[in-house]
Amino acid sequence: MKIMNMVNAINDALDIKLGEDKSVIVYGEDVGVEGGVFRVTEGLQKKYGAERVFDTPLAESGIVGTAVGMAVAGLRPVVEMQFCGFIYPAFNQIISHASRMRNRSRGQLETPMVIRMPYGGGINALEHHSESMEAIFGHIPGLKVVVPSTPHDAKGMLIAAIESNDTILFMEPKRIYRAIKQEVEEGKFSIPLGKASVLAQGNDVTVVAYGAMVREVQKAMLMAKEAGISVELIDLRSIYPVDRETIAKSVKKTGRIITVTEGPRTYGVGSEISQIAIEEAFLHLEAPPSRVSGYDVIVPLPKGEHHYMQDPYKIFYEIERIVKY
Amino acid sequence: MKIMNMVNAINDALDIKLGEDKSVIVYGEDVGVEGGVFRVTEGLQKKYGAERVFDTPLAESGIVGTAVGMAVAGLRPVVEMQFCGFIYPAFNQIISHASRMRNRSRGQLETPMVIRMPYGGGINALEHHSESMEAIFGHIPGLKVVVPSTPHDAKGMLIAAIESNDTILFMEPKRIYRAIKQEVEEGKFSIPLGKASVLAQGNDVTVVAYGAMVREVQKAMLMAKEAGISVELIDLRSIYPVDRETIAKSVKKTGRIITVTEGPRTYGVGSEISQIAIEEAFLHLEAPPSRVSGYDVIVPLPKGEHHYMQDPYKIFYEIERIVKY
Amino acid sequence: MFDEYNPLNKAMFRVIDNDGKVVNKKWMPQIDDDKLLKIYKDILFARTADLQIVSYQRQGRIFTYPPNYGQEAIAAAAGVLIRENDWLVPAFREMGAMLAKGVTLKEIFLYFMGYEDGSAFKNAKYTLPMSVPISSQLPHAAGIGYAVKYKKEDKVVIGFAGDAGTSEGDFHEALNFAGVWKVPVIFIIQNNQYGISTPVRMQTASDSLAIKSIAYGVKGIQVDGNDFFAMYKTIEESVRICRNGEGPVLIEAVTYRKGAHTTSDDPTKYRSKVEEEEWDAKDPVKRLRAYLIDKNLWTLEQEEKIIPQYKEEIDRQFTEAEKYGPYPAGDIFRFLYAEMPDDLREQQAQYERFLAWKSTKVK
Amino acid sequence: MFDEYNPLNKAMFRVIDNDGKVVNKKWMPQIDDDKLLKIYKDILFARTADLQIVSYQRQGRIFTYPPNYGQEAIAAAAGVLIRENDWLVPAFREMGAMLAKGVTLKEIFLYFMGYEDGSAFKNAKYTLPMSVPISSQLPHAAGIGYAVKYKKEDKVVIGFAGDAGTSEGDFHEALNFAGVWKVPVIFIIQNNQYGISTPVRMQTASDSLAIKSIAYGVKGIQVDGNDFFAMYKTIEESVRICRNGEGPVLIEAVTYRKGAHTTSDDPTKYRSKVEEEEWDAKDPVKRLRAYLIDKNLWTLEQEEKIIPQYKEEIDRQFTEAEKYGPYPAGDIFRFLYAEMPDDLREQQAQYERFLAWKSTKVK
Ligand SMILES: Cc1ncc(C[n+]2csc(CCOP(=O)(O)OP(=O)(O)O)c2C)c(N)n1
Ligand SMILES: Cc1ncc(C[n+]2csc(CCOP(=O)(O)OP(=O)(O)O)c2C)c(N)n1
Ligand SMILES: [Mg+2]
Ligand SMILES: [Mg+2]
Repeated sequence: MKIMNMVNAINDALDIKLGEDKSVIVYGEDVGVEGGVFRVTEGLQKKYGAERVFDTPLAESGIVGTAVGMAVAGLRPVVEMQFCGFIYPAFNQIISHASRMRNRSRGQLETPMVIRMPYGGGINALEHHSESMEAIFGHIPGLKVVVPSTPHDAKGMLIAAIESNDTILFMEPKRIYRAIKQEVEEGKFSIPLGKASVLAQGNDVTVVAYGAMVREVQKAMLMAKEAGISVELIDLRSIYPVDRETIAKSVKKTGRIITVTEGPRTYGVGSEISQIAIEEAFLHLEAPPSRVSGYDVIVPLPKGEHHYMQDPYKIFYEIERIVKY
Repeated sequence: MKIMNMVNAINDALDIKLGEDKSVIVYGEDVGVEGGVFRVTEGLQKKYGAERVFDTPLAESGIVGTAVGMAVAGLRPVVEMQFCGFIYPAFNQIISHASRMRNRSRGQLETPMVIRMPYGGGINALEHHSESMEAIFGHIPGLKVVVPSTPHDAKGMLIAAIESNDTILFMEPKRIYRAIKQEVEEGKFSIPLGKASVLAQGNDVTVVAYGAMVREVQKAMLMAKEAGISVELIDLRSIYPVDRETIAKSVKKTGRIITVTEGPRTYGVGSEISQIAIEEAFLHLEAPPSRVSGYDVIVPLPKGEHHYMQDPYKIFYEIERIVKY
Repeated sequence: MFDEYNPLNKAMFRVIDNDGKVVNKKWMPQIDDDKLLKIYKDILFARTADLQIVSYQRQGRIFTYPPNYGQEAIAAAAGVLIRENDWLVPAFREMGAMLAKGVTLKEIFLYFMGYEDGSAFKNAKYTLPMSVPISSQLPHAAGIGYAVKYKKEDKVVIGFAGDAGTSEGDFHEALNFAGVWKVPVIFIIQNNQYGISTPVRMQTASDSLAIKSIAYGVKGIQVDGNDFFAMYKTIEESVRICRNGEGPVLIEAVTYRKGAHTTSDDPTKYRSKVEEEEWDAKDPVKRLRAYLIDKNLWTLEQEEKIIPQYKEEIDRQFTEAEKYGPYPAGDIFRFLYAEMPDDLREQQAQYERFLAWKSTKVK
Repeated sequence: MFDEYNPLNKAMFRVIDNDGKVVNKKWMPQIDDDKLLKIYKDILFARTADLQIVSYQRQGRIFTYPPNYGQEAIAAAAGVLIRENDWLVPAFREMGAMLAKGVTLKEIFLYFMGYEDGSAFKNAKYTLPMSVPISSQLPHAAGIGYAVKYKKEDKVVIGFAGDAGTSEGDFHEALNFAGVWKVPVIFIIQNNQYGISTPVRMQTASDSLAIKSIAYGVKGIQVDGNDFFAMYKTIEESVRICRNGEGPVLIEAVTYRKGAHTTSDDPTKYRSKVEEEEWDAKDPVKRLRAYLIDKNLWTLEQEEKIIPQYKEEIDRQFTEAEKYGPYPAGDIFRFLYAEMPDDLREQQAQYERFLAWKSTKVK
């Protein structure tokens, strides 16, 4: 065991896979010499050489598009998008190829590739640096979208993502890149993608969250506890596929469910989780499945961001409302 | 009144706005000389000249990006994406600028522009020519997304879209471009964007649909009638914003709601409509809000497309299930 | 050759004239008579198949199809020179090259009949499916080029796009990455004068498409794409350059789409008879045929005899494809993921339950 | 000028040397002494402000900031030549041009303090906000150019991007559209040698960035961006070309980012002291100062006296900006749409209800 933050854990995962598998290639904007703007890839170019860990021209479609080519040709590219807000130029390559080549070729071709990117707000950033648009990626058939919420999960899930033969969008909650430190297993281990994890057992209400929101929910749970409310906390971990089973089991027990997300509300992740709850447990529901989310607005610049973000109070407010419903 | 199909009606709307407003500019791939691959812009270049109706280089980001510039500079560009499946190269311009310039500049700049595109399946097309990805566009703050289901609506809504100072994604259900003929008011009229319309009153279940799905629901309603089920049919018309009021009113009456869409299921439009129903009418619900949608797969090529599409039977199957729930 | 035909000099590389006479001995490629005859027959076969598909489409037996008619020399030359282990990254108008790689006519038929199975290419190694979103395949070619170089394989990559395809951002990014990475990729732009209805002069204000190579520091050349020998020589030389580690290369192959853009298109709306006739005179098959007849390697009689045989063979394969049978429901689900999500499996089960119910309603 | 400095000739256009001596009389622009002095003072002011912002950032008084340090001559020259009714389409490192257009320092401060209000530019006409997604602003410039041409306005558009920005598809599409449309747009690429940590030689294998103009059939030139006179002359000439209907123009302005990429960046990780010193010798302000001193238009004493005055003025505006006050909740909702959707209004109301509740919990 070793104390790590999420940046260390992701770096460790990359290091392990680069070390054991020559087909793993890490590239993107400033990931080489600089080690990434968040230092996630620090030291890897030095260790594995500029042929395996390198900087590219500033062109996201080019990065993802070439990764599709590399993957088809037998490599396992792990590419970085510098920020969530800069993945959009690559959207066509993601939706038209990275997520489809397998289906199109009836399984003859595969694209074992990972697109890593930091996402989410709360770091006082410039415009386009705080977005959480996981819902649109979750809607793309053929793609898997995952989000760790702890250093341990980040390491295990990234190793699983690199070893998967599917195309994985690996979203990193940059707000907690360094905010959480934890003991993380040394050496190689992997965490199966697609499975949620129940972080706290409770009876009154289920709260579903992921990424940086997990910690905010945990803070809200302290208030809830004081108010005598017992919360079951599910860390979704996988945006697509969604772990219906874990959600169903929990909501059948609690009869109430709230999803906490950072992205805009409408057509966001929250409504899908609610839909799953009503599909799986309609007759157990004692309150409407609900959501705490961003509003349908652009993430504000730092001075206004607190109006947009989910703080523990906002989460507790909704917990109380739903429990009293 | 004049008998028109949807292609005629859209052409008429463009003609009227080009005729009365010099700032309206129509462009895109093959919209000029050719009049568009679906002949929607036929005759307009001849009538208004190649300065106002013209072909561009094949580059969607360039098309939408230049439209942002034109709009900011006082024009009202109406650009065409040749198919739903080819809008993705423009995704960055849509999400980063077309939908944001107003907010970014605190209302000092506006982007009165319309992006038109045919969408949806059922026309035996090649890959990428049958997609319905409205949900991802509905999730973009600052954008409005609308879909007509009749020639009359298409004309009135497109005129409203061109006159709006917001950025509008105008999605045209190409499957019914020529399949429905209808009397359409001559001359200029407009239909307010953002309002759903109740196409049939009913008591047992609310069905929400839009675009080409409306007609499929109408067919299913004949089966429902035979089975003694009274369906209230809402044509959503606007994907964003969603007309919560109309949905709320209807579901409070019927206690049951089903959304029928063509796009992939997870994070699709259906779950949002369900969420609205539970937020607005939880205590009235007699069955779980439900959805008939595409599966989480790539729209199959023609020989497999019937496995994917919503046919009246699939809709009726769900109506019966929900009414018997 | 790339120096002599530097795109800045604005000279198009050609070897034979419109009558099949060699006008550029210096660069006439060395090809055995036998081999050349075989090539010609393959081109003839591809053209016959292409024309036949259009007529199948008219009969309602396949859906939309983008004809190769008039452009066959380009894909044919690539097809002859590409090796089994080289990579082919097609757009959608390169039948000759695909057949050469081992894609079967039947697969091509199946694809345009509406079966994804037609893109599985079970006999063609290192061949990507057709790519519909314009130029989006070019970054794949660059990425494959990186993999080839990284693995130190003795392979080249041939990637295709159309003239209008040079306007897309992905053309730019692919060429730029390939240039920076110095990968063994041959980018062939089939400049068939139109992107659907839009003439190439409305795509760009640059002097040529070949000249765009300068923006990426890569070798470029403009070639008469209707001159088989010029295409052959250019690709042969490009392959050599790539194997030498001096790639990538950008080839603008100047040609003409004699047919419609696709079977849904009507070219009379945007181009003139005069123009079409002008280009008829430059038809690639006609020119190669004239060369062969001149060299006494071929006769019109032979051609008249062989075409019906081809037609029969094509028809045989087509009818076989038509018997391919129904599309199993499971096939829309099973190929998306190496590890299929539970939820998708459940969606499939739901669909199967629905089908069972429906079968009780519809007889 | 564009002929003489055709990018194919690989000669960079410059007018003064590193010591401020005129080395290219032929192309020395005519600028009144008074005007020149005013220009120099504006550059000095902008540089002082820029350095000051970096120190405010160190004090935690603003968030991330991308310094202009070392590149000031480029935006300054554009600022002098752009007219009130011309359009400015900035990236994010063009403070001089923005100030010239009427953007206030206070707005710039507000923006980097985290208020969108800093992008409203209430006094600056025809000026777009800074654009963060690299090169995505260039298509806007082309589109504005179309509007200008369509409305037959006597205006030019000046659009900016960085060297790394030339790799994005949007650079390509914007230049290509502008070339086809022949619109009055001046694209200025500030080649400051790096995109964050990535040196320009890793962005592209082309001989220069200016040479990319050939791919679009537009005029192009490589200029010493640290030579104010060369930049002035180039833009002056470009404006003339554009007003003549002969645009667009692509200018590669060769410069160096003396500061960090942004205040979160540490350039020692990727570049050497030696390199930094080399470029110090070419500092644009130093060169213009040397020229002015040489011409007896300026003295070091004057400079020493004026800088503290500037600092004071900058600080005054900064402290004012710091008093800007809280960010009203309603502001996150109200500017998205001309017609605000009901649902969004309801979201705002929900938020206000929550705030009211919260105020009873948190004192
Ligand atoms: C991104 C994208 N936009 C639009 C289309 C629709 N489309 C199909 S082919 C075509 C023209 C392509 O022209 P060109 O690149 O010259 O190739 P050609 O068809 O002439 O072989 C267009 C616009 C598409 N397939 N992909
Ligand atoms: C589309 C996009 N990708 C990545 C980034 C992150 N980023 C911000 S500035 C920058 C480098 C830009 O370099 P250059 O274009 O040379 O401009 P400079 O910063 O040197 O002025 C990068 C990668 C971004 N802003 N937009
Ligand atoms: Mg073409
Ligand atoms: Mg730079």
